[in-house]
Amino acid sequence: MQRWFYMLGGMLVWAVHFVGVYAIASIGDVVARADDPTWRMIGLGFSVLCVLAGVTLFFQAVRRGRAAAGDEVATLASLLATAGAGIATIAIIFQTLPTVVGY
Amino acid sequence: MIGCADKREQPRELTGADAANGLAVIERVGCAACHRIPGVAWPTGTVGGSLDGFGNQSMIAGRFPNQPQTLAVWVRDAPSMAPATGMPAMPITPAEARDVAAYLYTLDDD
Amino acid sequence: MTEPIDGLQGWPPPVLDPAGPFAGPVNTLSWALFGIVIAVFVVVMIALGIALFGPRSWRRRIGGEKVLWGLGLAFPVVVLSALLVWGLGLTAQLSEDPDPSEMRVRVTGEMWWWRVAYLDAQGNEAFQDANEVHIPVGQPVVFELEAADVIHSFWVPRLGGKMDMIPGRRNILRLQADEPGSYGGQCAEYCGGPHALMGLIVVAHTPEDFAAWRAKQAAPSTGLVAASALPVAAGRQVFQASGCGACHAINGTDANGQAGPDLSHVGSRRTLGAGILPNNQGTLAGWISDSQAIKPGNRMPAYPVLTGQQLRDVSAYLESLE
Amino acid sequence: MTEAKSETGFDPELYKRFPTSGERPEGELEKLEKIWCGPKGWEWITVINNNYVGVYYIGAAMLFFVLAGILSLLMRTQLALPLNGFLEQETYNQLFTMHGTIMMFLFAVPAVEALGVLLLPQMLGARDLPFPRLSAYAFWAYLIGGLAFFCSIFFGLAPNGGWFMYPPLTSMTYSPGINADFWLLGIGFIEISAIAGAIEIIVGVLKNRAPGMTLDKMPIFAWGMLIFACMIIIAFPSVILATTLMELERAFGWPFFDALKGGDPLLWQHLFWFFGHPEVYIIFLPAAAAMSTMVAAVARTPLVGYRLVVLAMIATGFISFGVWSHHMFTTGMPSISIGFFSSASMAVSLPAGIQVFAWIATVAAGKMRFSTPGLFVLGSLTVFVMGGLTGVMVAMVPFDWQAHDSYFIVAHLHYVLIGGMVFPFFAAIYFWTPMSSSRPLSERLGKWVFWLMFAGMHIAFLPMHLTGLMGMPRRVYTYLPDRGWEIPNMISTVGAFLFAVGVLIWIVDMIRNFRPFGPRDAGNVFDSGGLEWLPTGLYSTRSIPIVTTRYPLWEQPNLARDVEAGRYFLPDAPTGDRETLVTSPLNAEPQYLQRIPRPSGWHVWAAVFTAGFFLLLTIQAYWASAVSGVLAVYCVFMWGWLLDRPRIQPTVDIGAGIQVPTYMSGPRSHGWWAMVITLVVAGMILVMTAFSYVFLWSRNPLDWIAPPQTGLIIIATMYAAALVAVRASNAVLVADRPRSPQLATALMLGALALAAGAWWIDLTGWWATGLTPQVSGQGATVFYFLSWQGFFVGTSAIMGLFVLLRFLTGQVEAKRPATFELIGLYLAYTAGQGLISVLLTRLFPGG
Repeated sequence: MQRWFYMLGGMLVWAVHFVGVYAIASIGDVVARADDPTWRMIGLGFSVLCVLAGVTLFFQAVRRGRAAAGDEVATLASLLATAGAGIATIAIIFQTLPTVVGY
Repeated sequence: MIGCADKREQPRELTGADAANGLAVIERVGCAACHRIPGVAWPTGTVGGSLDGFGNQSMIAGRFPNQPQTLAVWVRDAPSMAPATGMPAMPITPAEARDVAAYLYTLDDD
Repeated sequence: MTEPIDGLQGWPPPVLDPAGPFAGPVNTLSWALFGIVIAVFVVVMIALGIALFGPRSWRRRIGGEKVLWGLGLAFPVVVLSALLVWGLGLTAQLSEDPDPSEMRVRVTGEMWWWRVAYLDAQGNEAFQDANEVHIPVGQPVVFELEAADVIHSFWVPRLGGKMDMIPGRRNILRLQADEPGSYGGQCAEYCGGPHALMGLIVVAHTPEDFAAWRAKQAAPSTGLVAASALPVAAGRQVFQASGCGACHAINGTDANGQAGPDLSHVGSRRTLGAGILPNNQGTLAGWISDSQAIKPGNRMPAYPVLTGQQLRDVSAYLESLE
Repeated sequence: MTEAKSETGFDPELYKRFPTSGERPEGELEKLEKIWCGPKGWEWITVINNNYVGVYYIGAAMLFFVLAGILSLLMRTQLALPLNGFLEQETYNQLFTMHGTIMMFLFAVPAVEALGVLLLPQMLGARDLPFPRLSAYAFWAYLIGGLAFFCSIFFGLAPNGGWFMYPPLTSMTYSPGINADFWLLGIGFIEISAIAGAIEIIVGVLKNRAPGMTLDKMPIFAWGMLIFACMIIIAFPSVILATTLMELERAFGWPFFDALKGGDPLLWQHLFWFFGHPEVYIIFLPAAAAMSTMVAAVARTPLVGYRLVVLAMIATGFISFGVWSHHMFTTGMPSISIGFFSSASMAVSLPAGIQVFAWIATVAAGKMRFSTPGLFVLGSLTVFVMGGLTGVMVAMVPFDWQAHDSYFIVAHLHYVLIGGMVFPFFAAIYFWTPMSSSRPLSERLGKWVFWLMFAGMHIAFLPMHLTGLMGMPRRVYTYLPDRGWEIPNMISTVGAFLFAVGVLIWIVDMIRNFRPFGPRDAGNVFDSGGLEWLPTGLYSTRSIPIVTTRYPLWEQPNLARDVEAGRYFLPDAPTGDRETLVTSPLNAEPQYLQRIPRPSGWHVWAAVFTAGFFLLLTIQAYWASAVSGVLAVYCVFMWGWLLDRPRIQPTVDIGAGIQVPTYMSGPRSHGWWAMVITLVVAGMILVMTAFSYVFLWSRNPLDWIAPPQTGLIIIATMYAAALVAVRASNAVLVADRPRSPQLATALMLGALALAAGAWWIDLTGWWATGLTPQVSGQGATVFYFLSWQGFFVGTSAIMGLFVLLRFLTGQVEAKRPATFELIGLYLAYTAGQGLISVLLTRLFPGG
């Protein structure tokens, strides 16, 4: 299980972020407006946290990738973890744009 | 009977009338809202009956001899000829009426 | 190609032939997108071509993982980021909140026609019309979009994007026409039965003409006043006797039905049956006597009972309501 | 996480004993053949061997492909001319609904699943998939249900609401006929068979790989199928819920989607598209994985960037769940929320880019052969890229406001689906048919098929982009003249017929290929590197090889010879029964020997009665359907009864003196995995229900009434107690004391009683508040929670009966706790689910 979490870490962060920003905007829409400044700032803050998490995972995976040389499954896992965290971070940044662009 | 006689004696031609333009007029004013008219895909109205094979009919609305001049008047202002008809006067010029008539005469069964 | 009765002309493609500030930027975006995607496609095809037929040295160059990182990942990231920023900015700009001073029209999607209500400054219905929306040029108009039965979608491509009409919701769409003229559209969300025959026209006037038109529409039709002439008066009788007023309203008479389109000024409309038939006494008569043959499934029953005379009278009466 | 070389304690040194030397004993092969003998006479119905079921499955899927294609030809004929009278309006509306539904649900998903069932065992070096009867059941349910669904069109009873069936158009008010119910019926079957297939595939890929086939050496196709199956597990529950809610609204007036009563039509759109968009990738991923396999084979070189491609598929699997609302850009959602989905739609094309360039790089690294599969691979690459690019266009919100629901979208989705699934699938058929029928398809005809389909495809769909920009909405049965729509529509029609000719030629070729006579000795036609090209019999490979590379046939010399000589694992059948090797998920180290069930009628009858149940329900023959339902349950019951068989010798020799157990329970066993996955499905349904509940609340919070004031504590405690009792029951059984069976059974039944009681108190509590399902969105969702929980209590009760009977027949023993464990898992989940729903419905939004 642990190994799977390691491999999918970045993607899981992405999922958390997606659900998070969507939920935050929706709550904002119920109590005020979806793009109400306060709620937008909350969403932005949350996004920043997720980006940081993604970056952290990325570098952690890079480090472990070096150690993993030899064991092929570990190498695969590290590549999935590294590139996964990378792509996830890009996707998270994409999904942060709506909270900042156009206001 | 008269109709038949006429049919034999004078061919149904309207000098200078343009059947093609007649069809355009028919589509523009929407005659098909009441009549099934070959060459008009839609609508296919039911009220006024089908004009399929109209060229061979001896009567207009079963009442008037089917002659070019008569028809040209009828398509434009039917009520003036038959006060009880359901067919209203249509917003077309006499020239357009002649074209329409010309088109209707192209509708033969054979 | 002759001018289609509802003004929805296929060429030039209405999406790429904008007539107002809510369509213009989208048109620009569209062309940019065409350019970009075609460019990208060409790049991919060239890469594939080299991979297939290129000289060995070139093939070796793209035959490794580097190309996945470069062309496969980095290149798209750059292009998409740029596009995304543009798209999001434009989205926000086009969906800005309307200014309270802007004119409001409430359009309700019904199976299978459009109820149009013009709102006064207080937001109350001033008067109703159907299947045609008249607007003044040069100013944004706010469309309050609602649905009476199922989901419909309001789309006038030359003026802007589409917006769904959803039961239980009121969606806001702002459109503006820069030039007088008629702009066609059609219901875009499948709404069952004759969804294909649910057309719509937006007619843009100069502000002066629009003011005049609005004044005229708000009042009972002049046709009524002058309704002493024989066929018209008789037609009015037929209209009442046949109970048309149960579904249709005519301002200035006791006909006040709300189920069907308001007929107060039906004579002045460009089309019948929601943008599908030219509007004249003949087509009116045809529609009244058997609309089912023209638009299968529509909610108006056929009236075969009317005699020719009655049919002509009632159509003359309605035609007179300008 | 450990970097240890071994995952299970199995010593990799043992692999060095293979290939064994010396001759295998006489009659061993004959014994194997006898055990795995093919069907005789009527047995072809009860057959479960994937070599047969897989072929049936693909055949059925292609049948639906052709049928739906014929419908599209009728539609294209109608649209060839403006105001054409070829089809009635109502007929046309039914046709496009059927075309979309059949293509998506009865062709695409089953087709790729079929490919998995047919290929995976061979590719993984397994004798068969772990639950062969389940695949067979899924197939029969799908075939019977699908055909019944299709026949509705001959009676004018076919659904007419479009393949995504938006309410309120599909509500009882606007679709009073049973047409819409037929749609729900058709979907019901594909839901069942898709989930069943997914379970089969996940467990098969993770547990039934040949020894040594680590995650890093797994065939790329297996990776694709694994991710595909996981996506089904996450996505399908949403549509299961949606269809159930719609049927509840139609049948009993629970107003989930009725805006007048506190429902919301958009709830349907959210639920449907949360399934519906991932669906596109669900069918794309296996096809893409097949592409990756075939590209490598036809270019005669290993796939470039194997690990990156795996990553790309995983990333697609995740991100595709963040794009569902890009079908809803015009519903008036707040622009910021729209933005999230627009961004995700952009992000999801990143992995696609990696995929495409991996294929191009592979082609460059090797030397392409322009065989028919090669052509289809290249064709689909081209078409898919075009579809992907228009996908980027419609991901741009302002452009989508114009393109949405126009013919531009029709063009886009056909490019994506034909390029992303249909062409790869045809490539796969041309590529793997020789493996299955030992006879290659005709290259000459194949080239015709490809070029006709390729040309027809572009001629039909390229103009549609323009037609859409010209203002033509989709789903119109006709259009007015004078709009210039005539020309592009006529061209599209011509293209559609060209495409059809291509398919026709393909059909001829297939008939030629499966003719019962003539030579059958194709061998490894495309000289591919995968295990599926080893010489096989109905028992799959003679012995199960050790895999040391990604392309064993290319890189492991003499593999075929040694495998056929039985020099690897399991050259015989030590338990004298159908068996396969179960290995560990990461490193594929041998764990135990799984005994695979033999053919039997129960699963077929179960399928028949399941189908009968839904069908009769649809035509409102309630009593008959109830009977059929009971019979279905009985068949499943009997089927389950035969599974947990007494264990014979505890361990057996699987070759070279390596001993493994013949029985396994707990997290290592395949049954445990299957149950857990099933419960994940149930859990997802619970999550989506919670979403619906909160969503409807957010629509009009003020109309919601306060929950029952009392009972929460007692209900919660009872559910908690049930959880404890279940754990205790399992513990007691494995403790293996004299009275263990009695005590364990008692505890299990006690847990059942507690859960049932808690549910009853909850139900009556709500009833007392005067809230009924029909009055409001709150009532509908709350009572849906209760019904869903009731369903679990009911099934638990059936299992309770099962447990009791096992006990009375003395089949409850510590030596084989599997059945008990699985039922325990199920009961525990039931209690947990009850706990969650009672807390949610009573504490949120609260008084």
